[in-house]
Amino acid sequence: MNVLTLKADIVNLPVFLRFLTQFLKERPFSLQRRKEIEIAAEEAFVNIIRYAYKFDKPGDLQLSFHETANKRVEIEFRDRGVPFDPTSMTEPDTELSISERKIGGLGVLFIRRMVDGLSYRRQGDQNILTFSILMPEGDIANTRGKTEAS
Amino acid sequence: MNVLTLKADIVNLPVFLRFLTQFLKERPFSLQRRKEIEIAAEEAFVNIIRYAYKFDKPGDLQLSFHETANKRVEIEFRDRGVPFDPTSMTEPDTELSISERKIGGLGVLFIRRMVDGLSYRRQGDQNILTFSILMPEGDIANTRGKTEAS
Amino acid sequence: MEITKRKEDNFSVLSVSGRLDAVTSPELEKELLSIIAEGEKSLVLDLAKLDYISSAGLRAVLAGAKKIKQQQGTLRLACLKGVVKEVFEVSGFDSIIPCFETAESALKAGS
Amino acid sequence: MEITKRKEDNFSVLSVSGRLDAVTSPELEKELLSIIAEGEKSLVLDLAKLDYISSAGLRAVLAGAKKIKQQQGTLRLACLKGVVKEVFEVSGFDSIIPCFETAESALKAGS
Ligand SMILES: Nc1ncnc2c1ncn2[C@@H]1O[C@H](COP(=O)(O)OP(=O)(O)O)[C@@H](O)[C@H]1O
Ligand SMILES: Nc1ncnc2c1ncn2[C@@H]1O[C@H](COP(=O)(O)OP(=O)(O)O)[C@@H](O)[C@H]1O
Repeated sequence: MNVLTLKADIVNLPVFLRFLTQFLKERPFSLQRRKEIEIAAEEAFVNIIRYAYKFDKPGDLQLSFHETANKRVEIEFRDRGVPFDPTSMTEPDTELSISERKIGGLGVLFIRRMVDGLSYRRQGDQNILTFSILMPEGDIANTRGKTEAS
Repeated sequence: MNVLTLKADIVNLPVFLRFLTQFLKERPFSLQRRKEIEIAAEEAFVNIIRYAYKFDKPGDLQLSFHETANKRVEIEFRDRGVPFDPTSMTEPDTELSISERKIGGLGVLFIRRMVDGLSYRRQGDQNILTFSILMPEGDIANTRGKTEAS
Repeated sequence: MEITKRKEDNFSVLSVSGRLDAVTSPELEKELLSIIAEGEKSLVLDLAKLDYISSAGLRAVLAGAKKIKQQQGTLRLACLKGVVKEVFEVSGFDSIIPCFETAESALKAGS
Repeated sequence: MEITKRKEDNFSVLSVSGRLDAVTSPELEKELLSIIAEGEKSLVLDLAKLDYISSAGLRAVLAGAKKIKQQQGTLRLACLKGVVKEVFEVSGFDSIIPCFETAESALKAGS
């Protein structure tokens, strides 16, 4: 399991997303699927910055990347912000007109729609949110472990 | 400070080097300088895998990336392997003939030559090796924080 | 993210390429609101070359759509595809902002 | 890392492109040792397109140079540049293995 620990700051969004993209590229995900996962990951990351550490000075955000034995990848987000369980939220009404429609509420919706499994637990002072994503069949073994030009 | 924690396994060398390259690309290093730093980093990484955890099962390797206030970047390697201080090694004789020349001893030499400062300390059960690298003058502010295609 | 603008018929057509994420989207929102503040009433957003959009990008588009509506103008979307199309569908934005297959059809459609 | 081979005069010329690091170098070492085991006595390593080399890469080159020397053959290097040249200089390998500016001059040089 590879773990990336970053300050919960928007300047680190590209650092995280590039790392994630690289992790996904080493596995047989399509470009479309990679982008879907990236969207969900961005929403979770941005919410931690925006809400979890709203009342605190920005803390750390710990991101883990893991391939399970049963052909899934798991991406785990850990923060020490206010307790928040996105799996228990009600979804926004996506059928309102343009003037009624409020800006917002879509981040959690996208997370739910884009991943195959979502679980939350609180452990001590940590929020632990885990994306579970099915790996498609396919063999890109020859791109694994390949190093790249500087 | 961004921290990457990886299993000390050669399959993670590309993961580390890509992350490092990205970190360096966001700062005004030339391609030549980036490659020199990458070489030093590879040598340190490989030595930890090969020697630090020689008698143990492969442990973690913690890599920190940090920009200091005085225009340096620091790359720190932490492991829990056998104590080893590369700053106190004697350099290999680089003037021997082809048959006398032994294969090896170059990793630590490259580390020393390629970085601007090298420091080692032992803390508890950890080896902490720190590269210090001068940042060149230059402004690539407009490439900072830029996000990249999937 | 890059925005290019052109005038066609009575419309301003904005082509957005690259990525609309939490880092880049505020720039689009600013651009949209400033064009509308200058009096533009007919806008087409051509997203043919947009590779990626998150809720931050939708937020920028919706902010523009709301603003122009207040001034009795219209904003139309063109060329949604791939994950961009999916994001508009999941959010339901594709049914509150008129979407067209091509920039041409967006320009030619009656109001 | 990619190796392409050609025969020229009495030499086998191996062009190595990409990266020679701890992951890719064992492949070059294997290739060199197998060519030498097949009886090749005259080798040129053309490194014009090599972007990166670490001590693992040098190890592969030195292993080849030692092996061919045992069989009274020669290994020559061509086209060291940038960080590749620097690595050969720092290690002193540039003075124990003959280096040439171009693959041609490596082929034409007397033994
Ligand atoms: N990590 C978090 N910590 C605390 N509250 C959160 C977190 N993520 C989301 N929320 C709450 O859930 C709401 C919905 O979030 P989201 O769906 O991303 O939409 P938006 O951010 O646009 O409101 C937020 O407004 C916030 O109140
Ligand atoms: N992280 C480490 N832990 C323990 N011993 C090490 C470590 N790094 C290097 N060494 C020792 O220093 C020696 C020189 O290392 P190096 O210069 O990289 O050359 P090589 O690996 O080719 O021998 C190694 O052979 C090993 O004995």
